Amino acid sequence: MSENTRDVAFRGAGFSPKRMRGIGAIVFVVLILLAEWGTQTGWISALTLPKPSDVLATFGELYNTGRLFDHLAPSLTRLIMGSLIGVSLGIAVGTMIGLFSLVRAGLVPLVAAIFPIPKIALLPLFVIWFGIGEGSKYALIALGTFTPTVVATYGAVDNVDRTLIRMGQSFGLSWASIVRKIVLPGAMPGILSGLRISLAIAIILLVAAEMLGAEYGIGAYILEAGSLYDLERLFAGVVILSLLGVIVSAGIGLLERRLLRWRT
Amino acid sequence: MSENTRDVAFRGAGFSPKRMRGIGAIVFVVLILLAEWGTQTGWISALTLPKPSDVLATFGELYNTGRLFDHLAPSLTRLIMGSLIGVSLGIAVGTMIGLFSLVRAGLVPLVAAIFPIPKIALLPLFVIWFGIGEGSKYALIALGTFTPTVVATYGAVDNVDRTLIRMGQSFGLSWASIVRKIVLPGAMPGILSGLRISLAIAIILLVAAEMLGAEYGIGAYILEAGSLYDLERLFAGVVILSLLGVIVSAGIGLLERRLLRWRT
Amino acid sequence: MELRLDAIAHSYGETEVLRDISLQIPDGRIVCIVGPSGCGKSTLLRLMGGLEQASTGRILQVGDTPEKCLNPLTYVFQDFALLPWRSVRGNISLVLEDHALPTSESNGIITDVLARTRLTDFADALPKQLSGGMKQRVAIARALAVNPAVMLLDEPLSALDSQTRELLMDDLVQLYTREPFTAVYVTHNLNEAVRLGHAIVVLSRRPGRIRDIVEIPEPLDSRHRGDPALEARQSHLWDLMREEAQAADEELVDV
Amino acid sequence: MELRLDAIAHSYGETEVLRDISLQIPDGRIVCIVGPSGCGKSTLLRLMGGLEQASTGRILQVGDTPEKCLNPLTYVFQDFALLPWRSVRGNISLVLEDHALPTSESNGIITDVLARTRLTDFADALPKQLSGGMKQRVAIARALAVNPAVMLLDEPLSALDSQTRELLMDDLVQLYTREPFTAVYVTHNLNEAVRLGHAIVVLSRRPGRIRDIVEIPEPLDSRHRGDPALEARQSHLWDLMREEAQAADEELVDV
Amino acid sequence: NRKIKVGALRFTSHSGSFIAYERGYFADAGLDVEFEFFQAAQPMAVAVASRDIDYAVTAISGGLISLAQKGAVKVIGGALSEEPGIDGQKILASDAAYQAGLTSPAALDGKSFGVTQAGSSFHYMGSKIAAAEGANVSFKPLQKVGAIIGALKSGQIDAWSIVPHIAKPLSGSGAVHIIGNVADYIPNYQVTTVFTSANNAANERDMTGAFIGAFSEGINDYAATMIDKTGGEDGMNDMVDLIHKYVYTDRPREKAAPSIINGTMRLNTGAALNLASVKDQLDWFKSEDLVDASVSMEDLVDTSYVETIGA
Ligand SMILES: Nc1ncnc2c1ncn2[C@@H]1O[C@H](COP(=O)(O)OP(=O)(O)OP(=O)(O)O)[C@@H](O)[C@H]1O
Ligand SMILES: Nc1ncnc2c1ncn2[C@@H]1O[C@H](COP(=O)(O)OP(=O)(O)OP(=O)(O)O)[C@@H](O)[C@H]1O
Ligand SMILES: [Mg+2]
Ligand SMILES: [Mg+2]
Repeated sequence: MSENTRDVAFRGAGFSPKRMRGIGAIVFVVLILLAEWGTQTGWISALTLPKPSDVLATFGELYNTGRLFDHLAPSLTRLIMGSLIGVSLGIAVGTMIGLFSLVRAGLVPLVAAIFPIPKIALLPLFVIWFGIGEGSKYALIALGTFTPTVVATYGAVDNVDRTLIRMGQSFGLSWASIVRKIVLPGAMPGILSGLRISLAIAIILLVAAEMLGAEYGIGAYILEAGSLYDLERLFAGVVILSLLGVIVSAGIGLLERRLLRWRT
Repeated sequence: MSENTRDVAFRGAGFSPKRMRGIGAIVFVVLILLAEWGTQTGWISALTLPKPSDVLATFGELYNTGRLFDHLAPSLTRLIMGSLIGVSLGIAVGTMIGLFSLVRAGLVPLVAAIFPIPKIALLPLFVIWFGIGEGSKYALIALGTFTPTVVATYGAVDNVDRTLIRMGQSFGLSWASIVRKIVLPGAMPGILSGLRISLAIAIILLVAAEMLGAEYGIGAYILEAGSLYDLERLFAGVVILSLLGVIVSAGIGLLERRLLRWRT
Repeated sequence: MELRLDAIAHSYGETEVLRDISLQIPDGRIVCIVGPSGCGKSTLLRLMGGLEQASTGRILQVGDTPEKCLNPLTYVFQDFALLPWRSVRGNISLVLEDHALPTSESNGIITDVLARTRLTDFADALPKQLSGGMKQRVAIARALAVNPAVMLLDEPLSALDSQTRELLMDDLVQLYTREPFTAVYVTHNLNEAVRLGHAIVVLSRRPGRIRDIVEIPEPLDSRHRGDPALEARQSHLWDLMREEAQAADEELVDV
Repeated sequence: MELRLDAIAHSYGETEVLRDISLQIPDGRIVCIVGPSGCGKSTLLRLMGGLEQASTGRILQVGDTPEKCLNPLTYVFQDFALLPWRSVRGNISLVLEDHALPTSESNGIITDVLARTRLTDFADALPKQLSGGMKQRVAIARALAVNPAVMLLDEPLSALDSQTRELLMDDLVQLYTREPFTAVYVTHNLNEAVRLGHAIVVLSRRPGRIRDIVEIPEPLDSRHRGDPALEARQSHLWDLMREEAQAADEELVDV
Repeated sequence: NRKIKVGALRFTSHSGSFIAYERGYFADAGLDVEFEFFQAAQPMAVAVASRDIDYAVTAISGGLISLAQKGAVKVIGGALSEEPGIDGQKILASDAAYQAGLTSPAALDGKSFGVTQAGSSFHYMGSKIAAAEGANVSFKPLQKVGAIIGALKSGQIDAWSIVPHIAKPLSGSGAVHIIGNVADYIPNYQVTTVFTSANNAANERDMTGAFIGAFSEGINDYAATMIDKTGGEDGMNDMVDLIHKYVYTDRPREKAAPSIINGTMRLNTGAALNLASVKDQLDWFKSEDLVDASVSMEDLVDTSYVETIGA
């Protein structure tokens, strides 16, 4: 055995994402500065992008005149009411589908057929069905959040650990107890991650909903800005929606951390 | 010990969904018959719902005059081109995010901010950026499919079993081999189920895309029907989109069964 | 109470899993069931507890259930089957809640079973904070809480590492010694079988039939690790099963 | 080739996992490492194979690697780590593909290792079709394919049922007897340790330190189930560890 | 007083209702009016059909005719008209097309023309102009006025037609050129009409009559002040103030005034309805297969409320 001695080489690097704070913010700042510089120098035409500083100014004006809240309040109400209806119906129907084979056989194809229907296509009908008031806006957002919630919920119910259910049965727990104490809490993680998608869809549908004769609302504001080709306001509105989306998503993250503390 | 003898009672029933074929079809038929009866008797007004038989007639006419294909062909092209661009870019970016911490830190917040922006709000901009030709339609569908694909892809890469990667490293496999032979195949199930969502979104966005100066296309057909309040055509168009969605979803199911035969 | 299996057979569709099983589980004794993988041990246990219905044959419970028995046939599962969102105490109270006991009584039961399984200090821990051995102790405490007539244990120690398994075997022996219970104990592990079983039922490969029943007269608390008599029995059992275990291992799974 | 560990210590952030480990893995011998849960056994093995870097201390490989050795330090993992989308053959060829061997040579290697692990008939099966024991045999075949200088086995039999474990222990002994290899074998199972180890390193609870090294001079192929001498050693080891195992089991996990 | 809902767009062309409301004509007629504002004309027709609103003013579109055929709505009067001598809707060309020779509608052949939707008033105008010039024009549905403006400015469509208060500022920027007047092609074009639900028209004759009466008073005031300038500068300023409460509310008075004044067009006295123009529009919709061929003028119009002209 020749004395041929080496250190063992390290080969386990990489493939483990590390958190790097601040990079995200830097990317945003750089993009915005680039846009500012481009629009200032005319390298980006005024038709293509508004000046970020102008968007900020518009935003400031919106805030100072109090019109921000005139627009935010009805939009948030619509968002909350619509998704409350859609999500709660969706969870109810999804749970039924998860629990009863008959309901599953009857409704799953129906939901699958409704899912890919673009809700904007139905706007004229919604006016007739639900009027031009808040009803049709709630209905549109509710319909949009209903189908993904149903799909997420019954998937979550299907994924509840069968051995836990079997355990419940083996201890003679009643059907209602099993559903309430085992199935629903077990489905909660799946339902919450479905909620994340549903609420993102709700925000997207807000604009469509406010096509239906809304005077106030972020969607209406964006639509008006779009029809006037007022890019500053358009972007201000889009930024608001985007922030709304980020906030909602963070909110669900918080909810998950609270409700699902039991998860490893 | 008194001779108190009983059979052990069965208590393991339920909670295992059974397939019931045909119920779905029955539900559809019943709903359609109900609508037909309601509209025929006037119990449902002509403003609320078209007669299903009239919708069928419209559909037949569309087929017989060959206009069905005039509308389907451009729509399918847009769907395919747009989602091809969006999905392939999305998989590329998603994989990069999954592999490189720096890319992740820089792009994840950006994607999170873009995700909730309603694409319809950006229509006026898309006209400027990509013109009213096919470009803007591809771009809209591409943007709509891009973000969910990115999110699904990097989630899938994150979920690739780390012990498999560690195994690859322990056998001294090159970085490229690990990515190509372990990470990408391992991420495939997640990517495919993301594709399911992306393509559903693509179909939904078709209508929005064809708002932009499209003369032909299912979306354009639906929009025209909507603006003329021609419910028969509106429903015929919606049924086509819904079928398209079901077909695409079945296609992905097939793809999954083929590509993921190795899954238990 | 004792259990009697009378000419039990069971199939899943085309797959015959169990064939002509007649067996008696006497009161106050632990019957171990061993057999190669996939021979139907878990299925047999599910049949005994009423979680599944046998294709043919009858399963009878003979005699009275003990006083205050809330669930005569009670399982302990291989993967613990604890609700991850409930604390140790909550997991135990789960099986009492449907019985409308006075709060003081159910609290008394919980305190008692926690003490018997030495879990008192962990009453408020969540399952994710516990090691595998502790989790199984919680599952055992939960089973004791309903004061079962017969315990049905499906490889209760298989998910544990061998050191913890050793510790839990001692715990089970101790529990039995203090207050004998009736149990059916399914396992792959011959060492567990000879340490814990009054009788060991050896099943053949699928379709499972009874190949042999080995009685071990020594009382549980006088059996020890490395006792040559036990070792001899274990080797005998292994000789009985070795070939079938190998064949079972090399079978391709149809998926 | 042999491995030398020189005053190894390792911490994850605040958690000190290993402390002052100096150890030698002699050529051609199997060294078992036992210790209570969470004491750092797997970490130590990862350090030896270069998958992780020790906080302090050095790990040296001394001497030449055998001829045609493609990967001197090769792992066998507890959970097999087979690519589920590749057949048995594909899983083995995976580790050869990066080495640009002529096709005939790599085919030769694959055929050889499949034969040595008695898997020839299963070359085209997918992992999902195989039982746990078969999967681990594939993983062993894959490790043999690169002709390692040192095999690093992390509880290779822990995921298997005890009957299959018994069968695979025999297989490992047979492989070693035909062609001795160098190995570090981490396990919880004292029975495995006394059956397969030339030396058994006993670690303390976390932070893991070496408590004792037990040498077993009997050649592997003359050790048998239930051999009283082995049983005595096993009981000795268990006495060494029992308390610590219990303490480790009762530790709450911080999550 | 009877409560009714009136649909309106925040356009100068809807001033008739605003004036009638502000000056109390509705209240005098026993109507308690509540305005419901819309972003586009199309949903207003549907809202009338769904009985969410009682009366509205908008252009005749395919959707309106379709709803009339289903027995849901009726046209009961006229509002905005093209009138020779008053600045009316303009025909626009993009700068690129203009430079390439589209300097008059005569050069429209082979060009693209922006419309919001098939069956919109833009579609009607473009089609009539093209027919008059014998040109073959492709129509690009772009849904929103904003999208059309964007497309026109960037030269992606060649031509469009629009009311003067939008056309003039656009041409001022140089990106777009005015190449003609709609009135030259469609004389006496009845641009917008007053309509209500068929039920109101048939069964609520008193209320509908009262509405039309008060509405025409508002229109008359508007025409007198803004077109015939009977009130002089002051009258006009008062009127602009009144209208500014509803239109361009987000701009200061000074900036809004020119737009309001520029937007002045003829609103028919007494809400008279130009039946000839309506019939021409209906026939065009039928000929384009946008509406069912069986729709009749009787389905669409109830002539019992206002004076009809042109027939
Ligand atoms: N619900 C089921 N449907 C169809 N086949 C089943 C079902 N449950 C079990 N089987 C099949 O029945 C056979 C026996 O299963 P069972 O789980 O009872 O075996 P086992 O002896 O417990 O095996 P192991 O030792 O692996 O736990 C197996 O071949 C299994 O594939
Ligand atoms: N990547 C890591 N980051 C932080 N802590 C870790 C990491 N890996 C392991 N640990 C901690 O280090 C300690 C030792 O872990 P290790 O897996 O080496 O123990 P082990 O002896 O193999 O345990 P077991 O017997 O359960 O396999 C444990 O407390 C574990 O929680
Ligand atoms: Mg089993
Ligand atoms: Mg370990």
